[in-house]
Amino acid sequence: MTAIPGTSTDVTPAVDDAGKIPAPAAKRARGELLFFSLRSKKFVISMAVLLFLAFLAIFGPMVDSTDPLAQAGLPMRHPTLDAGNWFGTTYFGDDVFSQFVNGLRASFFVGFLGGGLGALIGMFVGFVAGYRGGWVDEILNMITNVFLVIPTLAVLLVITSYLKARGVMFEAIFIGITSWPWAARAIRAQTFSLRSRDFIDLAKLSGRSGWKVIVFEIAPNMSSYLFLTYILLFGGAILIAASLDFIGLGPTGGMSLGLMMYNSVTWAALQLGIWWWFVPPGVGIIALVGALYVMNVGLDEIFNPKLREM
Amino acid sequence: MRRYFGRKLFTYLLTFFVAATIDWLIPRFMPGDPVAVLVTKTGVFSPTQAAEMVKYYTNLFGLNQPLPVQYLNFWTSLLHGNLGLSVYGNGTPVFDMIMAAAPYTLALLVPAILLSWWAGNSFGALAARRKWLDNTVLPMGYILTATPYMWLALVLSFTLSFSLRIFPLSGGYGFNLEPTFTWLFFTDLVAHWILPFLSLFLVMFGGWAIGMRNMIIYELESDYSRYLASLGAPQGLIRKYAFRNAMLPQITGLALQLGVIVAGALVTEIVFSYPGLGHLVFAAINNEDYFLLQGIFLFIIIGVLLANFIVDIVYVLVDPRTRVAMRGGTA
Amino acid sequence: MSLQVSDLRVYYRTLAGDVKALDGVTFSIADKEIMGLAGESGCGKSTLGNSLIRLDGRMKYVGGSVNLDGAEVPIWDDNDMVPFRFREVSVVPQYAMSAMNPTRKIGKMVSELTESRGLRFREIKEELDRRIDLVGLDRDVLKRYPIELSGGMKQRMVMVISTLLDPSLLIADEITSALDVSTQRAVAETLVSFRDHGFVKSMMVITHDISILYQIADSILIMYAGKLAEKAPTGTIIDKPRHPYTQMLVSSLPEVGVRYVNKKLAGIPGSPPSLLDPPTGCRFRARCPFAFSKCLEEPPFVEVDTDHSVACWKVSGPDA
Amino acid sequence: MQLGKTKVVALLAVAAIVASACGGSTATPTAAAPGATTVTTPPPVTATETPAPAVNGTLPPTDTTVYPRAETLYTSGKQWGAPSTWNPFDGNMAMGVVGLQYETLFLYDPIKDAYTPWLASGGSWDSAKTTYTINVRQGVKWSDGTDMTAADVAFSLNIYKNAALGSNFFTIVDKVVASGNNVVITFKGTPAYQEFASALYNDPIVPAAIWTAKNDANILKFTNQGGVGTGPYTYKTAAQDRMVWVKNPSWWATTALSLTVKPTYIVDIVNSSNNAALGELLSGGLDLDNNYLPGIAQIVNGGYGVTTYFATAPYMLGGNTAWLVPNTKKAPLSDPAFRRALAEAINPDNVVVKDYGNIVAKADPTGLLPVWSKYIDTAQVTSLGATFNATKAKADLAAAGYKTGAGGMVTNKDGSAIDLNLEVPDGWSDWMEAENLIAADAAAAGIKIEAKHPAYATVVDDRNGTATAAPTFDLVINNDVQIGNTPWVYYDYIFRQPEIAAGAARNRNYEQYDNPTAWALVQKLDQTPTDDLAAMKTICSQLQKIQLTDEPVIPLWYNGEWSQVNNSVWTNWPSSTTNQIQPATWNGYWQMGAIYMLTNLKPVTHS
Repeated sequence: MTAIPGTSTDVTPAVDDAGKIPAPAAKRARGELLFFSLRSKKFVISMAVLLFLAFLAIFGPMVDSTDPLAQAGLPMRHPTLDAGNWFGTTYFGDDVFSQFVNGLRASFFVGFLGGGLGALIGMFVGFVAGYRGGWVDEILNMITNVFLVIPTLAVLLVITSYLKARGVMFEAIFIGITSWPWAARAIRAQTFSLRSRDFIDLAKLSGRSGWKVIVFEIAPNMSSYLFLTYILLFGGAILIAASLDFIGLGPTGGMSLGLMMYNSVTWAALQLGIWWWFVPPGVGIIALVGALYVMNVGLDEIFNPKLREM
Repeated sequence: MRRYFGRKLFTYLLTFFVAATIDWLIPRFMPGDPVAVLVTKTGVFSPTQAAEMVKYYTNLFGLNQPLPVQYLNFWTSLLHGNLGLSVYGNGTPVFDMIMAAAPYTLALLVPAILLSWWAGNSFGALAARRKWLDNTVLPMGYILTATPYMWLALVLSFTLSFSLRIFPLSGGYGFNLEPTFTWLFFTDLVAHWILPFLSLFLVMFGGWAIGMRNMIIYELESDYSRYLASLGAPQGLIRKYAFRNAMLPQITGLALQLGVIVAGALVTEIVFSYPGLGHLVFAAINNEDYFLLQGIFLFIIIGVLLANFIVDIVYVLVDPRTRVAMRGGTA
Repeated sequence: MSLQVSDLRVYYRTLAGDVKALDGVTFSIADKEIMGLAGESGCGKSTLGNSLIRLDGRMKYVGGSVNLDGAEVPIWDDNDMVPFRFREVSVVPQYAMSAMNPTRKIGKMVSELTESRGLRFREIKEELDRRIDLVGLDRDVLKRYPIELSGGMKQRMVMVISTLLDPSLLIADEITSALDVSTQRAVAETLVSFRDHGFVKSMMVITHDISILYQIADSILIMYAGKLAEKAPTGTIIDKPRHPYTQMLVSSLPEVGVRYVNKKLAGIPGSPPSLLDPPTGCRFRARCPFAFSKCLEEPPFVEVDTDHSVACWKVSGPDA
Repeated sequence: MQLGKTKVVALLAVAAIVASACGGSTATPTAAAPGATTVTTPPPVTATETPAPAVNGTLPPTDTTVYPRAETLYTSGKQWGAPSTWNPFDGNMAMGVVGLQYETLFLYDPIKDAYTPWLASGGSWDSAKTTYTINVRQGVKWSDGTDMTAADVAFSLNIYKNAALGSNFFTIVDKVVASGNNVVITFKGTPAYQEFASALYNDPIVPAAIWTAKNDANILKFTNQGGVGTGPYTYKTAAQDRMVWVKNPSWWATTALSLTVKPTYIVDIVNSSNNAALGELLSGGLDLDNNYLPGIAQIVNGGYGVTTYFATAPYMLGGNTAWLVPNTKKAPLSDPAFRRALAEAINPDNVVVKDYGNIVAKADPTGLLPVWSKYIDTAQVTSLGATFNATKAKADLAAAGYKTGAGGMVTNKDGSAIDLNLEVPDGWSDWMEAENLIAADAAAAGIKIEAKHPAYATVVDDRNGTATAAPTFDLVINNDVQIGNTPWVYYDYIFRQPEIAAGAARNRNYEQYDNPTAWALVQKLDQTPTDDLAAMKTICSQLQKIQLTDEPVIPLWYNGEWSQVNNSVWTNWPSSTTNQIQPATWNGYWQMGAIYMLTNLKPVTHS
């Protein structure tokens, strides 16, 4: 994961003045969002991919209940439609398909939880820093910087070496608490620009507490932005997880796409011609994360009429 | 101006201090006695010999002093560029090991980051609002950013190196060569460099391209663009402005992404067993060499901090608003 | 006749369908005339202003013609419009505060703009400086970034830029809404002085602040729900408006005071109809106290007096 | 113009590596001189037309910076980290320091169980078998041209008096004295024949002239880069990822034994990831790989030109025995009956087949390596040896008073649940797989074993305990005893008494098995002359009886002496059929005959 598509630290959600539709605008606006969503190619396609993968992740393990880590056939079996091993088997004869669907499930989980946690922390820090400003801002910035520069790997190493076993849950939480800095910065910038708007001033004048203002005035006004941020953290978390798994810091036991990749490499799947062990995890991650990124942009265009192509 | 950088510098130093301290804690916090690991690794001695080796290594690594002392030693020796001794390199100064590896990593990272940033941004700007590019090439960008570094790296090495034999499989330079200032050696070096570089470049390129594409669309819709348009200014000028302004968040983005990019370089090196820091980190992890890890991470911390600082300066140079703000203009 | 607009129709494309923001508008502006254009927000006044210089992505030209100094203005064709923009028709946008590229020195931006329109910056620099003096700015604003200017200064700078090529028609869109009273006055007076100096031949001042128009406009055009309601010399509109909507609008204004017409009007209950599928007949019908059967037919915009046109059966109708 | 800028940066960066690589590498300064650069790129292999130089004594160009493929042997497997010391007394010495550079008095061939005089021309016990006389070979030269003398040999053995080396050579030896061309060694009490015999082919002989100065407390700090030895190779260069040896043109054995090592250069590559190593091996970038690589069985049969010692299963020689090591200080593992049942519960064939794909062999119940098979009392094994039999395991447990609890799982006699942890270092992929299979087998017999893989350091801690705390592990897998001249090594490892220093220094008897009789027998074995095979066998048989009944450690499989070779550049590799030689580059293997691998190699001639 590199530059995060469409995250700007200084673009404020565009306000669309010209051609405002009068009358029951609110309802119509909602209707319009839905309408646009269905009309946005980016959104529809990415949504389709995500739903498909989610479907696999949820029902796959139910349908094919073979233990991903148990011999389920001859070793290094080619993909065949008969006799279960649709995606073939690994070096040890474990069923690749069940590894894939279980791994997919784990990846979704990591993204969902890790991304969510990251978003929460990022929002908290971002809001407080951006709204309060002053020394609070300074300190929070410092903390953010520390988190930005510390090789999180180091911290992970220390923690993992204490845990006799670590699960996907642990990985997700860890990623959550280390992946928020950029989000915090972006949200801080947004909050900053919103802080000076009239309606915020009004809210302040009406004597609402800082929290109330943040929760009821600021957050709703950048809800779309926050959602996009979450999507990006979601995708990012999945990629980070893959990297951790790859250097052997992933979950011990259990399955994940990254772990699949890691195993297929330690057992030299490619050199031994077991490509069907190596390819699915990669393609799975690309499809999942790619779809998320595309959706991010699609939604951006939906939320923000100016960006729509007409 | 000076006040601004003064404050930045201060926060950076503070950040460094905190980060370094956390970093120092690594080996001390680790369960497991590194010496025991080393002795066990050394193979079967006679019992008496094992006892000797334990003594030998324990004071070699200075682990026999109380923690506060060790902490002070850490800083003092740090100032002398001494990062302690490596368990994995049984007793080789960590500093030397890092210095041997760092150039490879830098040679991967610096060009990969700068080139991908430049190419990605230019391309993204080009694609924005140009339907055919937007619909043909940009999707590639999404696929690329969504690709795990090591996966792309593995695909490249398997196809181009293992199957087609176009590029060497692994290593920093041919195992049949000794480093010399010769054309032969130089080309060999590049041949080994190209694939790791490519796998980093491609993934990042996609990211920047998409980032820029989305940024610039915001800019093209902004008020100043509209104003120029209504005064009949040609697209060229409008795009020029938009590009320049869309660049700014991308610069920030670069700073924010550095950590992740470094991580990417690490796994890529592992795939090509490219003798850079990533390879070293991997070895250090597998050998529980926390002194080495500590050193490498410290190196990375410093690198990232420096890069951030540079980005800050660049940002000030390209974004007049910050300059004005510093001059205390109305803002 | 400087500007002649006849039966201009411009719609907004939305997914819900076309919003008839400008539904057959006919009027004209004489040389030297400053015409005010007022109405609730969403009545189409901004649309009218924009369509005269640049239709943005979602505006759709449906019909009608625009004629400036005897020349047809091809507002439907973005490229053919280019020669007119800036030189013939120019605009001071409502977003004047953010109209200038934040990362360019103002002077640099102006020069790049003018050069891009095939002019030598050096040749107009002198004039530019004169006008900067005129609006009471410091000449070295050109060496500054927009962020370094106050709201009023930006506003004035934009006005100078927009009128630099002495356009025949200047559209001033909500230019005062963002300013405080005193600055408003200054800005308004500047507009007049521009006309008097002949920087612009005629002017269309779009605002919902009638009191401003009262100071500077020669005539005022009232729009309602995408159609014209009434046009007359300023005095007439203020003192003896004929259209019920105008009357309510004006009466709801103390001599000086409440400026924001678009804020919920005390006087006028209800809200304007949706322009997606506007009702037939008079669009004010629903809110009009005097509405009667005839109002089911569309009232024509007819001259009921010299330079005074109204679209209301009560006024122009047989039983008037 | 930005491109321009970045291009420049790129170039600078590359230049940086060249510079650092040159600076960083320990190439002889002359090597970096632009003078020595009129060399063509190595492959395609043409150099074989000129037979490997040193045969006719011509010096290999010492300033070469490009090694012709046809004259170079690429190996990998010993080096886990950058080569960092060339001190033959440091256990972490670089690949080949002892064997290629420094040599030993004798070679020992475990396959034939025979000693070959090497730096010694001979050696003999006196009639009373109390003093041993080494006849030092004459005409051996150090690579600096000086002669190797009896004084050097005496010095090299006396160096073990240096406490820093912590050797126990002088706990068994009394005096080492040079007289004429001989070195005479006298012992304290009954000589520990077995132990001494291994010293004869393991202790390196170094030049006194150079080492006298180094023989102090800091002897291990001396890295001895490019040192002076007697061996067939000398130091060429080393870098972070490689160790390069170049042929010593004046090697004594060429004249004395008419032996010539064929490769002019040996480049030992530091171990990298499986896929990189396998890739290099398959593509001929690596001639000999001494790592565990997956899928070897099918690669050997896959027509890649890759071969192993045996053409068929188990493909590899047995290199060491992998045991399941129980913590005999913790119940229920403290109960021999339980340990035995455990031994019966596990089916090593699962590991052999499923995990290793038949490249290892199931271990003999005694755990003695094939090279020691003659010491195995087969009759006794058949009568006492535990063999896989889950039902019998269950029965034995019941008989021993263990109850069956929830889910058919065996509980302690007091009915409390049994839940054993089996620890294997995280990332040791083949063992982690084995661990799972073992746990599964045990479960089938009702014994609950949880497969854990914490960090290596944690495993070491749990296994060794600390100076203060006792070891906390339940079960670990271990394979520390390599093949050697005597089963005494094997039994000393298992039965060592008294328990030596806990914590980091513990490196034997991890199971903490406490059996004085066994220990007495081990010492008796040590003091049995190496030629008294009958006596050795009897003692071994008694020790085996203890092993088979008490199962202090549970032998599972023979970890392979991993060795796979590519025949595209060099052929006539060690194999079970043609030349039975140890095919490994690990420490200790050169002097176990692996050196002959280099003299027997044949370059492939492309014509």
